[in-house]
Amino acid sequence: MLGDFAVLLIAAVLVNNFVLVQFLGLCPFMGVSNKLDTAIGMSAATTFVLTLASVCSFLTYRYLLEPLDLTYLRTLSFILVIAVVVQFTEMVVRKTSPLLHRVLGVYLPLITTNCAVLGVALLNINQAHNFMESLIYGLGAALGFSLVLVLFAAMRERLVVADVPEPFQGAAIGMITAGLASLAFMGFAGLV
Amino acid sequence: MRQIFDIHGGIHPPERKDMSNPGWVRDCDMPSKLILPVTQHVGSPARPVVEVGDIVLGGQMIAEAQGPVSVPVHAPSSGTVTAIEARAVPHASGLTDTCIEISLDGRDEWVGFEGLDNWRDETKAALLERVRLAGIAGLGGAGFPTAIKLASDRDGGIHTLIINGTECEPYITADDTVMQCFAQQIVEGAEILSHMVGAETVLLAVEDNKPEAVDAMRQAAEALEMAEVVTFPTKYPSGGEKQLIEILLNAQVPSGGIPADIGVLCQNPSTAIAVRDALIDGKPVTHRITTVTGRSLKDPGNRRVMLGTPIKELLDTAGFNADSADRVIHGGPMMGFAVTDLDMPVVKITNCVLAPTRTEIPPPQPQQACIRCGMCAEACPASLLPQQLYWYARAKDQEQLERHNLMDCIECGACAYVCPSHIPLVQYYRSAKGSLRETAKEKVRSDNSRSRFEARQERLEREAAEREAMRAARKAAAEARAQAGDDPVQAAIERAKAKKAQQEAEQ
Amino acid sequence: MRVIVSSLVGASLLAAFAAVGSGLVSGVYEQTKEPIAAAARAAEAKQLLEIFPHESHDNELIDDGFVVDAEDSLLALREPGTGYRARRGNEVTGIILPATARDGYSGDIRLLVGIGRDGAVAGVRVLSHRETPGLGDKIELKKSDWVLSFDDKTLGDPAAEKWAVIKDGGEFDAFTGATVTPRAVVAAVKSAMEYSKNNRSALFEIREANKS
Amino acid sequence: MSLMHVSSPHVHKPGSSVEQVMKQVLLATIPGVLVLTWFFGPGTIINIVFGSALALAFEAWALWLRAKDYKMPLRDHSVIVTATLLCIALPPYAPWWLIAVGIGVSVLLGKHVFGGLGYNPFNPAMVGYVVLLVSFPLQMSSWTEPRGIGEVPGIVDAFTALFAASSYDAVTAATPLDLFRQNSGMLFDDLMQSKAELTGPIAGLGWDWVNLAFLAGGIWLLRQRIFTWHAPVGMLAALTICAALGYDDGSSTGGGSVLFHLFSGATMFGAFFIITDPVSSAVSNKGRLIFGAMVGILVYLIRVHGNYPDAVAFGVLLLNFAAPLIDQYTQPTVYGTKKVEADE
Amino acid sequence: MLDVILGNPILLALAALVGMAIAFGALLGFAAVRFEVEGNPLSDQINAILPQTQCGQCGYPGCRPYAEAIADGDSINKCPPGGEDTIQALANLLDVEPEPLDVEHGVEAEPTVAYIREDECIGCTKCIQACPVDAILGAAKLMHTVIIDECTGCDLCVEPCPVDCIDMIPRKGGIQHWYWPLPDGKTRENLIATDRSSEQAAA
Amino acid sequence: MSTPSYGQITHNGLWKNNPALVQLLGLCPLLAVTASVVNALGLAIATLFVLVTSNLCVSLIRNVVTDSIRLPAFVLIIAAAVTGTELLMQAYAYELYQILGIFLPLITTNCVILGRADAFAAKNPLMPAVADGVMMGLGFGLVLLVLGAIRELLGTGAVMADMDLLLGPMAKGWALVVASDYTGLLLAILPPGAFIITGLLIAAKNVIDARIERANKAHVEVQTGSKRVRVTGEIA
Ligand SMILES: Cc1cc2nc3c(=O)[nH]c(=O)nc-3n(C[C@H](O)[C@H](O)[C@H](O)COP(=O)(O)O)c2cc1C
Ligand SMILES: Cc1cc2nc3c(=O)[nH]c(=O)nc-3n(C[C@H](O)[C@H](O)[C@H](O)COP(=O)(O)O)c2cc1C
Ligand SMILES: Cc1cc2nc3c(=O)[nH]c(=O)nc-3n(C[C@H](O)[C@H](O)[C@H](O)COP(=O)(O)O)c2cc1C
Ligand SMILES: Cc1cc2nc3c(=O)[nH]c(=O)nc-3n(C[C@H](O)[C@H](O)[C@H](O)CO)c2cc1C
Ligand code: SF4
Ligand code: SF4
Ligand code: SF4
Ligand code: SF4
Ligand code: FES
Repeated sequence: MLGDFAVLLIAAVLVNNFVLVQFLGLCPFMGVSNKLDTAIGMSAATTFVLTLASVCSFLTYRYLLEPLDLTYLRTLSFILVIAVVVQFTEMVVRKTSPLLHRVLGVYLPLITTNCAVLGVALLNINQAHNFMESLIYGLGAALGFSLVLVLFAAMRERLVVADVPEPFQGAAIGMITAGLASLAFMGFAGLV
Repeated sequence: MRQIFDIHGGIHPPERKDMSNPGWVRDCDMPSKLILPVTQHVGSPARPVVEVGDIVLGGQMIAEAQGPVSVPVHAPSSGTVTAIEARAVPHASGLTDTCIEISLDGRDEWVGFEGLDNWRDETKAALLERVRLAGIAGLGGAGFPTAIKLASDRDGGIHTLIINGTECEPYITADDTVMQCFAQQIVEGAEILSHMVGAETVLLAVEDNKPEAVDAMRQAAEALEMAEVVTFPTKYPSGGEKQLIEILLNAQVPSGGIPADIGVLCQNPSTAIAVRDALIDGKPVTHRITTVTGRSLKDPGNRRVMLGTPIKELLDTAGFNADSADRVIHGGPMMGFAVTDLDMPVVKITNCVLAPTRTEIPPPQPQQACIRCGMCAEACPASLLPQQLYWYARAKDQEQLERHNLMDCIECGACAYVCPSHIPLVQYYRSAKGSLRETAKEKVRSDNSRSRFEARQERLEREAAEREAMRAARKAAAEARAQAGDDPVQAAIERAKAKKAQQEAEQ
Repeated sequence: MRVIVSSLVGASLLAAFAAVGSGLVSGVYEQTKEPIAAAARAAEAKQLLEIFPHESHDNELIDDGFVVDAEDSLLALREPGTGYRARRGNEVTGIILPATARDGYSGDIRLLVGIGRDGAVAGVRVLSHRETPGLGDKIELKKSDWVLSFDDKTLGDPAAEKWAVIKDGGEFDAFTGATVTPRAVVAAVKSAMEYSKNNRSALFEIREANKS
Repeated sequence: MSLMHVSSPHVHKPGSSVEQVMKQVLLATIPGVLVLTWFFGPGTIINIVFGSALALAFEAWALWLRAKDYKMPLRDHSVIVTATLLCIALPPYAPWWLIAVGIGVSVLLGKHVFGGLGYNPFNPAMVGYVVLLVSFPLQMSSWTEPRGIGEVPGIVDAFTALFAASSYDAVTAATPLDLFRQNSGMLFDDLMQSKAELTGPIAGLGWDWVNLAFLAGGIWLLRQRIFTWHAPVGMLAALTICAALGYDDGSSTGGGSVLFHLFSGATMFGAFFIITDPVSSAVSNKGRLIFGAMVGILVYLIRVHGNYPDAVAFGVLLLNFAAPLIDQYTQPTVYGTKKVEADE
Repeated sequence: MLDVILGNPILLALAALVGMAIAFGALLGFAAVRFEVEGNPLSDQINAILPQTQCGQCGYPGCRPYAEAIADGDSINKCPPGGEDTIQALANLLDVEPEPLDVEHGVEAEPTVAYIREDECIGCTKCIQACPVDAILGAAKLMHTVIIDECTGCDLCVEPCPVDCIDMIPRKGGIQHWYWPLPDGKTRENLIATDRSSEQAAA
Repeated sequence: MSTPSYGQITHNGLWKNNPALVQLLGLCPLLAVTASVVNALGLAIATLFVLVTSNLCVSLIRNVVTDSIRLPAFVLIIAAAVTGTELLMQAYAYELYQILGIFLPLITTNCVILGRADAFAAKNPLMPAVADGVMMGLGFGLVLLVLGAIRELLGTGAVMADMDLLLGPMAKGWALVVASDYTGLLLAILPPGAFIITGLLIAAKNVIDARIERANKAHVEVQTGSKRVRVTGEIA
């Protein structure tokens, strides 16, 4: 049992990394990775929201949509749940940690539109996860996101001084770096 | 034998010390004029106390210390003050600074000195004052006012005095020479110094590549019981005081601290002699022993030089061939700076003037990108990561520079020496350190401005409120008078007061 | 007080949007319900129809499924799967069996194996696999027509020991540099054939009652 | 006389230059390349020559595009090291276009988009290698059989293989790691006996000698102080520990013996030539120890559980990605900071 | 009623989502009031970065107003006394891309201090009123002096002076303030080997 | 904020402020579904449709919503539009629907859409909002198509294979085989390839922009220091 959860977690963090393998959550990945500190803040926020959203949407699906036979409304209701969770988090963060709030700036509301969040909710349904699995999967997805975000941010701090050719400066070199990282993550294929 | 310890890193550049023939000193010819900068030390400039046209004697104070961290300047010979103006001074910047120019009369007349017969009977304060008045600033290269150093008393006091005869830089043999020729004076000076700070141990530290100096010091040290000569393997930069302390005592000066924090005082042999001369003979610092060396010279060697002698004249006495050199270095090849104007004078910190040929010290190679090979980190005596410091210096990332302890870099140049990419690393660090210091200063400044600005805003508001209150009061008084009641003025004032109090409360 | 007002305003506005949104969506849903169901069926039936084209039978393959449980080691299924029957009139003309090759280069290869009444392979299709793109993935019909080489093979022709890749002395081609994958698929198809032979009566002679 | 205004130090260690460092690395590959040639024929040497020429051309082109001086960087030999290391990792007798794509990717995508020498966060040779591996798995797994000099293809064959369209199919054979990876249900010892390719003294015919030769070259580099011991020792130690823990007396599902892991595939080559790439690895010694150890662990995990037969390249790229973060947390204790911490 | 809803899929969908929406809307409405924040503490952090020259070149009367404007989203490139360094620091704090200084607000210049030529000063006190940090000493009809350590170099006192006796002189300079510049690759000695163009320029 | 002209809107959407290449929004679908032209086209159409619908609706209601429920409300609108699109695609292009997988519902969270709703539609009248939706959608779709074409070509040596999935049987023969005997550069259609090729596209755009800028380097005179204010007010 515990072993299964571990496998699910490793699969979500490394083998099927949300960002580099599954292409989810790329916008914040590219947008909030210029500074290590910010990336760490964003990671924390996303981990919180992602795990919570994964569980909430599971509950909505299992106890509301399925019984009423309204599964076609899943996108609509998930996004509603997520938007509310995020908005609520945002308000709380703004009150309790203004710097984190300004630093995350546009990105806290954008966590709503971080497809990783809706993605994890939908994938939970697609893969027929139960409650615990949804929780673990959400957590794994978030940890995978956080891991690569933090690594990427540290790397971008280093790239700041690199003598990158003009046209590649900024987003382009970020994309290419992410590509090479994604190439490296292909090595995990088949691990679980 | 005392146990010695190793330091991290270090390098072994070719020494080339034989060239200047250690152990022999000659007097430098008397120059026609002297140029004496008012700042030859770390700290605030000395203030000239002579005027153009004044006639001065050797040993006469011509500029007085100004502020606590400062030392006076004395005339090294007799002559006339011919200018007090900005001249090129020995400084890495190559900039000019206030100097006093003295045209020598060649008679070399001196003021009389009054030594102390029994310095042991004096108070420490009196001794310190003498050291200060003698214009002594560290002669080992840093030029920090010695009196301040001797006065700084930390918890626990000073237990060990180290006389730093390491002289680990290539080429330089000034200290070697001083130790061979004036070993006895050094030990006397050490005795005085240890008396002043209350040290129980005196370590005379000499690198093992100076056997004659070791012998001379051993002999002289027999006169002082608490003194011991310690030798240790040659390696650059063992002579850095922090490194030396680790080698001798296996202790580290805390980051950002000074040796006194761990009960150690470190002085150059020449400084010790200067202290001795100041107390026993009453003589100020007016001359020093300087190594003049390099293949561009026909006759290199150690000279006893008057402070203020233009470097050009010093070089010329050693047979300088200007065509073969494309730089002249003040100090050693590792830490010295390139001289941009040969008219700049010899000062208290000038332990060496190096005039290499172009082939001897070739011009710097073009800089390549850092390949992060880590050789610099292997060489760094402070266990820093020079390649990261370099990276962040280029990025101007002050946060990371502080995190990577830039300020603990001693600018020894070991990293740049080994760097296969020929990166002028030390210049990056000096620049980054400069801007770090400046940022800190600006921070203080701007915090001050902010509070003053805000105080002023507050004051203006308060004044405006007061004016408003006054106006209201006058108006109320007028009204009251119009209504004609009893003692309307008093009532109006009461009302105004109440209003003002309320307004102040609101603020 | 402000809390209540704010809450009420929020609630009612959001509710209004939710009402409009869900109303519209369920309207569309009602309209597209049937086309979607049809499309989904068609998609599912497509692969089955590739194995047994329309002409060969008169039933709806997709409605004629039966459960194959995971016990049998020949099919090597990880969980119960669905097989299908093609029939003309009352006669079963062919079956489609699910099978899994567990010894592919990376992970399971899930197959559908169609077997005719005559005991010959009617067609093999790969449902899912994780073989290396560019090497093992040539078992997909989209990438190469290698899977068609099974067509019309029976357990006797080629002989049992020839049901192997050429490198192992059999008669099936392998891809250059990738022998493992075809080896696994050949073995899995062979096992499925054997399964079909062993259970021939149950698979091909079924009364109306057992259907579905 | 013009006086220079330069910062100290004024002297520089004689003979210390990037060019010198790179030359020594090239020299150190010689034993390994010779052993490869002994077992596989001149394919590798031809790859290296062809690859280096291409690499110089690509580098010059990239520098020209970027309006940089191209003389100095071409002379620093770093691109030849990249090409050599990539070509050693490629199967001998690879077709010319495979080498061209690999070198192009290494030099342009691995190195120059990031700014050239010293700025690339990923190991260029390994970028090239992995791109080839995922793009052309067929060509990349076509190693010839190690047969020993005399039986291997000759120079002419090698050139034919390079430029003729067909790859050198006739003699390709799975490498020991391939066979290990595909081992279905054989005990480890039986596996090691089962195929001619696997019956070398330690870990497969030829491969143990190849690894020993690279080990020798690596130790020479270590003695030349081109790098410190931390990364290689970290990697080999981690691999050893993992293999020892995972070894279950050679059952069919076990992880293979310690010696097998140490002396097969690219272990020694990776430990001494790849993970020691200064540019893309961690900077501090502590960091390099961690870097190496993590690569070792990943190599083991991917070899035993992953989809790819060998994993040095992936392990290195993954750790390249992690290196900047490792650097953030592995600063050495600076002079004078130890005491202070102890006090607090 | 319930039957009708349960029986009609469209109504059911409506009801379900509206129910959720009501609950969530209420929650958010509640939170909006409960977690309301006044002011923006971030402006303090921004203000700490601004140089406090109080010169008004940014278009705001002083540094704090500009700090507040930045916290509200104004662009970060309007402070000439701070120059590139301040922009960089702000960009770091706010994690935005640094932009070049907006020259419409002025250009970065050496820091200066005011110097009153005392023999020309008529003691009109106008400069005292103009100084944002009270750095000028003096009383009516008496000669005024600038406290150099307090002067921010804003030059606000220059214009009001009726006799033009105030000069702005460089604050830094001399060996006390000097430090090595970063090697820039421009001089031959610090040539960056990989720069073709600069080598040609030097040649 | 004044309403921009249609020319500006077009230039913004297609080039200057291109959602994919400049704003770096909507990256997930951009990278995930562009392994072939047909997938790219399918997603491009779906996104365009949703973008226009949502901009339209948001612009309509822009004066009604309060701040606290602004985001949930917008998101609801978008989600409704997406679900509608999803259902339609399911009904009429089922196979493509299956290929696009969860990236179809994920259009909901495509940051471009919410981004435009929030940044433009919520502040502008109906027609400009719709125009913005069209142009942003086209700009996004264009990048999708270019990326799809490049990746398909590099990866397989052909473009526009399987167009029938979207456009029906008539598109069956549209596949354009450029190099028949081609060992596909598989990297191009794998995840890393998506990142790298997008990076190269962005770089290419930068090169073009730099060219354009150099070409019309019209010198605008700016008056330095013209925006200064007095800090200490009027001097008496
Ligand atoms: C800015 C500065 C402040 C110093 N303050 C003190 C001090 O307060 N007390 C003291 O004994 N030495 C002080 N020193 C002197 C150092 O301890 C040291 O002896 C001097 O810098 C020369 O050493 P070096 O040549 O190794 O740099 C100071 C030096 C500097 C540069
Ligand atoms: C790298 C380095 C090497 C040094 N070498 C010597 C040396 O050989 N002899 C010496 O007296 N001071 C040397 N110093 C200066 C000492 O650290 C220290 O400042 C000096 O011994 C203090 O003595 P003073 O105040 O009498 O000059 C060196 C400093 C550094 C940073
Ligand atoms: C990265 C990589 C992926 C591979 N993928 C497969 C695969 O999917 N299917 C397969 O049969 N062989 C695959 N192989 C090849 C096997 O490792 C082995 O070399 C091959 O099956 C030996 O077959 P041969 O006898 O045809 O040369 C792959 C090899 C490598 C290096
Ligand atoms: C010890 C050592 C190992 C190296 N290993 C590699 C390597 O694995 N891959 C590579 O492309 N370059 C390698 N290089 C060469 C060089 O560092 C490389 O070209 C740079 O990464 C390019 O910026 C190595 C150089 C040295 C000194
Ligand atoms: S020695 Fe030079 S090239 Fe090597 S890491 Fe240090 S700075 Fe970089
Ligand atoms: S100059 Fe600084 S960084 Fe370089 S070796 Fe010396 S102490 Fe270390
Ligand atoms: S421009 Fe002047 S007033 Fe404005 S922030 Fe900068 S220093 Fe302060
Ligand atoms: S003295 Fe003049 S320049 Fe200095 S702060 Fe006051 S007003 Fe500004
Ligand atoms: S599209 Fe996925 S996070 Fe923006």
